[in-house]
Amino acid sequence: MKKLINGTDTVVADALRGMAAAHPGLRVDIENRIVFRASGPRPGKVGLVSGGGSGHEPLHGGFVGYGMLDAACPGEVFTSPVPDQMIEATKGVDGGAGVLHIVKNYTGDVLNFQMAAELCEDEGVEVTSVLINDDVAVQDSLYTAGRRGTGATLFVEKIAGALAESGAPLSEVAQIATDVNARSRSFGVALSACTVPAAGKPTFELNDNEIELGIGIHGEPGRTRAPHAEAREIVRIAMDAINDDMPLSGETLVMVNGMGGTPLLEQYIVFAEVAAYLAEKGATPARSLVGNYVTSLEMQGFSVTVCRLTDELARLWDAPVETPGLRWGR
Amino acid sequence: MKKLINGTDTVVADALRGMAAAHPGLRVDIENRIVFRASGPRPGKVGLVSGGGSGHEPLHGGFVGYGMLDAACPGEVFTSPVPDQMIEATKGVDGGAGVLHIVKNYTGDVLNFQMAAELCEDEGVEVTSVLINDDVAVQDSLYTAGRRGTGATLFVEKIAGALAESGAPLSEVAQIATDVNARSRSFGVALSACTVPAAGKPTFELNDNEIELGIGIHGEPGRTRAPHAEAREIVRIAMDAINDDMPLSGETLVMVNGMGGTPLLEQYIVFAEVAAYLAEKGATPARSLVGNYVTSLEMQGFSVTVCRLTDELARLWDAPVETPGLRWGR
Amino acid sequence: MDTSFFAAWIEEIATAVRDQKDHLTQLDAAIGDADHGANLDRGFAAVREALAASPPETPGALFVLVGSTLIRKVGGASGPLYGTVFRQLGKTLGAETADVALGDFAAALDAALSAVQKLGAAVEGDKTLVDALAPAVRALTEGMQEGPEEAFAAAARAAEEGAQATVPLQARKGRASYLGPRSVGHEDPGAASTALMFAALQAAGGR
Amino acid sequence: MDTSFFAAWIEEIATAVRDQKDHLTQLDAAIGDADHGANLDRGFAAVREALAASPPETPGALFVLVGSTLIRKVGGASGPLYGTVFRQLGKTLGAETADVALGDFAAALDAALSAVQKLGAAVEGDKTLVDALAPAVRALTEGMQEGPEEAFAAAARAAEEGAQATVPLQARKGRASYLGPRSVGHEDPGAASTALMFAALQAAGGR
Ligand SMILES: Nc1ncnc2c1ncn2[C@@H]1O[C@H](COP(=O)(O)OP(=O)(O)O)[C@@H](O)[C@H]1O
Ligand SMILES: Nc1ncnc2c1ncn2[C@@H]1O[C@H](COP(=O)(O)OP(=O)(O)O)[C@@H](O)[C@H]1O
Ligand SMILES: [Mg+2]
Ligand SMILES: [Mg+2]
Ligand SMILES: [Mg+2]
Ligand SMILES: [Mg+2]
Repeated sequence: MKKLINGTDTVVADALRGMAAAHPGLRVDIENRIVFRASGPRPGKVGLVSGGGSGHEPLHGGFVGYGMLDAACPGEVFTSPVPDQMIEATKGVDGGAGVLHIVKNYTGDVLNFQMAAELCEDEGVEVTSVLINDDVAVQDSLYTAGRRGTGATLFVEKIAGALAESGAPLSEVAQIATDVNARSRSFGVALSACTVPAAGKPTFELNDNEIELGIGIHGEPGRTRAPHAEAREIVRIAMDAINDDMPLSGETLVMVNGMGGTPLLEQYIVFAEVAAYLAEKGATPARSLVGNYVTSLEMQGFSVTVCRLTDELARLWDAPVETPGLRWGR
Repeated sequence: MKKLINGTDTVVADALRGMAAAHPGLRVDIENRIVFRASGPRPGKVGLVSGGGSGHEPLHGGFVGYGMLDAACPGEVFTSPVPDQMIEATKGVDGGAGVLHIVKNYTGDVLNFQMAAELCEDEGVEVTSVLINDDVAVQDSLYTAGRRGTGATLFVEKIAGALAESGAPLSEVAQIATDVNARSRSFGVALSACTVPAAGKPTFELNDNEIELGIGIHGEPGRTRAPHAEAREIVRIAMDAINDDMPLSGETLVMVNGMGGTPLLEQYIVFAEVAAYLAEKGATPARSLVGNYVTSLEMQGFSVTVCRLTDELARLWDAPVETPGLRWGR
Repeated sequence: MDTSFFAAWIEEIATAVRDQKDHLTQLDAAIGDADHGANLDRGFAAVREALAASPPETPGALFVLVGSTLIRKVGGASGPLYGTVFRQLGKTLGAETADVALGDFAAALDAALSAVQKLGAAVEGDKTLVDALAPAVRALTEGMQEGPEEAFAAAARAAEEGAQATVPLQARKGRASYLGPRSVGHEDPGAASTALMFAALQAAGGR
Repeated sequence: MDTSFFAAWIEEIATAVRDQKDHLTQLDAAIGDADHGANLDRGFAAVREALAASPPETPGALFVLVGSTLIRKVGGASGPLYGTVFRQLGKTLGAETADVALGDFAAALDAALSAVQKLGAAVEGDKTLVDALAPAVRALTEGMQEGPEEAFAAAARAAEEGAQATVPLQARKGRASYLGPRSVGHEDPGAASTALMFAALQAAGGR
């Protein structure tokens, strides 16, 4: 394992020191592992808190700032944070209008956020949680833990964040978060595994001519292994999985997301194929992102996330945002 | 070699299709391989043209837009573009105030841009070229091709771009570009090699406990091979090399740049050490970037670039910019 | 069984987790996200510190502290789940009782099993730690009349068998369920760590 | 030597470049950026097309077209450098001459050498294509009196020896110079491709 770290125990704390030094717009509580907006809570604004394991950067800490999150709780690498962090974050961002927890659907995230929410309610902070589960690679049935939350998390954080910024009440902010999630689907592909620092070796081994289809964002193997193929074919597999689950049409918000080790050059090649696929279906990438947004350490691969837009969602997507990972309009 | 491509011959064209589909603010001439601003040249504004081999994304195409470049010419992977592209780009962005060529110091880039500039002058377009050579890993002497241009290219494109946007004449824009380059230094480190698609295998092999110090951005080996060490120690080697060449003090603009395969998590760890080093020297990272900006395909590693700021440079850095790779203020 | 007995158990667990950390992580790498060993090791290291900082007076207080510490320090799925197991154990035993009868311990373990099943909604056969915990609780309850040593040995055996029996199962809960049929053929890391906890109980009881 | 002779030479080069593409790229991987083979192959494929599209009437026109095409299609350092070699060759021969005497060819090659040295500022010993080109031009000039076959063979030998002689050198020009002393022990890719071009000349002459 070759990583730019000082030791496997200090990975998250050291990275938070870096975030603190790089971003004056953030207040990073390194001790308690919380990334806040430096400006503090705004009275009357719904607070947005998210969090999850580290290793997905810029998610979530990189999306704290005007128009998106109010705080993020980073856990250990690929390990959901603990309730203490979430409670501290929730109390720290409460401007009196309640707090939305944006929770990716993983057993650990769900259980820890659930415990935190209960304790926050006990302390008089109103909390609503929204569960993100956009990954079509997982069957949503009684026989699984349900669909994972992946790329749609960013869409929800951006769009719900914009609505919260406008002063909307918690119920509306939660509703739009739920809507965005419901209108979004993702599918991920890995060309290589990644190595959790504390584990010291890759989570799986792939031959030179194999890829993993239907991966999540925790370095886990996918649903199936397949022969490596042209970008065009791989994209078709991913997009078919999405389209089968949610027929694509009209204006969409599309993200081609690098998993951490994929050159932007290749991500653009993937995006070209995604755009061609959408055109085939009579859909358009009316808004788009190409880059590393929801990563799995240094994994090579990509995920594609599509959200069927409405005028309101497009307007909220376009609204100003000022975070380390996403910025426009200010 | 496992890459998200359709074939080694179509890498650059396919990626340009993706850029065209993703960025309505760009006009991508796929046939001639030029990325323009969609808005076209602005009369009276100095045009900025850069270019170089592909594989360094978002450099340069991702820095085309308001406040930065007017056009970029991508060559084949790691191969400088040809004069035809540069001529076409130069004529296409000329608003009557002349055009600045921002050229990274590599024999290929220099020779091709030189031929292009001569032909442009023949056709009546005033061209000034500025050479970027910030890489302290290379001895600048009669016995080398001179220092390479790396991370400072982004600083030059941003700052000269901001000045050009304000309507400054070509001589001033060229002068500030020269100044920024003169005040900037870089050093790069690789943890792994990368694979040029057409070559099919990595440019070098590193053992599990080795790193390359003083690499450029073309997948080439560095000046020396060293044992892998803690991030803190590696950063010290890089920063010492910079500080020995240009003693650090005062306000600086700092970029910790991922080479393409390094997780942002690790880049922040590196940035934390860079900030600590600067503090030791009585310098501050008054402005900073952490992320993948000037990459070498999927190489693992980083480079650090430092520019000693003046008030004017800071002001121009802060000026609005709207490109796929760098955006703020609008 | 008094506080120091249970403290010795927890100490045995902490040691075993440290020893088996890489093994547990590798099990998790195969069908999860390669952190189970690191998670539990971080948790039990914190538990050790917490117990040393303010040694609890009763078994009930001890288990509540262990459980809360796991919840506060582990994260992931196993933090709340194992946290709940120990907290429920403590809550059922109560903060007052200084000496715990074997029957009361078995009943408290059963309550802990129910609590973790309520929280995680897993049933036996879902390929989770429940597959080791449930048979262990049953074996301990059944083996009670033969005394603690026998009962603990039976529980340890049952937990280990339960863990092994997860190998051919397809996961229906937790991260491994994402793999669908590919989860078959691997031991569940949480079941493995539960087995290790009952082996530690047997070791503590054999002293 | 007429246009078709030189067209055959260029064809030999294109074939040899295609065959040696990976080899040239691997030489470049060791001390450069792993694109020299791909660069030249792209260039000579374009040259083939250009020659087929509008076959030049004279050797001079042919070489100018070859050179311009390389400049327009190759990029990198080798594009302008080799482009200049062939363009200068063509310009020196002139657009009119239909049949080129060996002496005129040698003189034109010498002019091409000067042009590429002027452009790239490399001298012999800098570990560049000049280290193969310069001795080849000398050998060809010296071997002239023994006729083209002998002269070409001598040039090919000299170019190959020049290329081999780059192995122990430390690079002072081009990308390999960044490596400092680590460039020692590797053959320069540009020198290798120049050697291949003179081997192609010998082959064309031997037909
Ligand atoms: N719903 C559940 N009920 C009971 N146990 C579960 C459940 N989900 C997961 N587990 C257990 O948790 C273990 C994984 O723990 P760990 O790796 O620490 O957390 P994470 O899955 O969040 O990375 C699994 O092996 C399984 O035994
Ligand atoms: N200044 C120069 N003068 C002559 N030849 C040079 C010079 N610089 C580089 N070369 C030649 O160019 C070759 C590299 O060509 P190529 O790999 O195609 O271009 P690049 O270095 O731009 O990737 C070197 O091996 C060397 O022979
Ligand atoms: Mg985990
Ligand atoms: Mg090159
Ligand atoms: Mg796990
Ligand atoms: Mg090269």
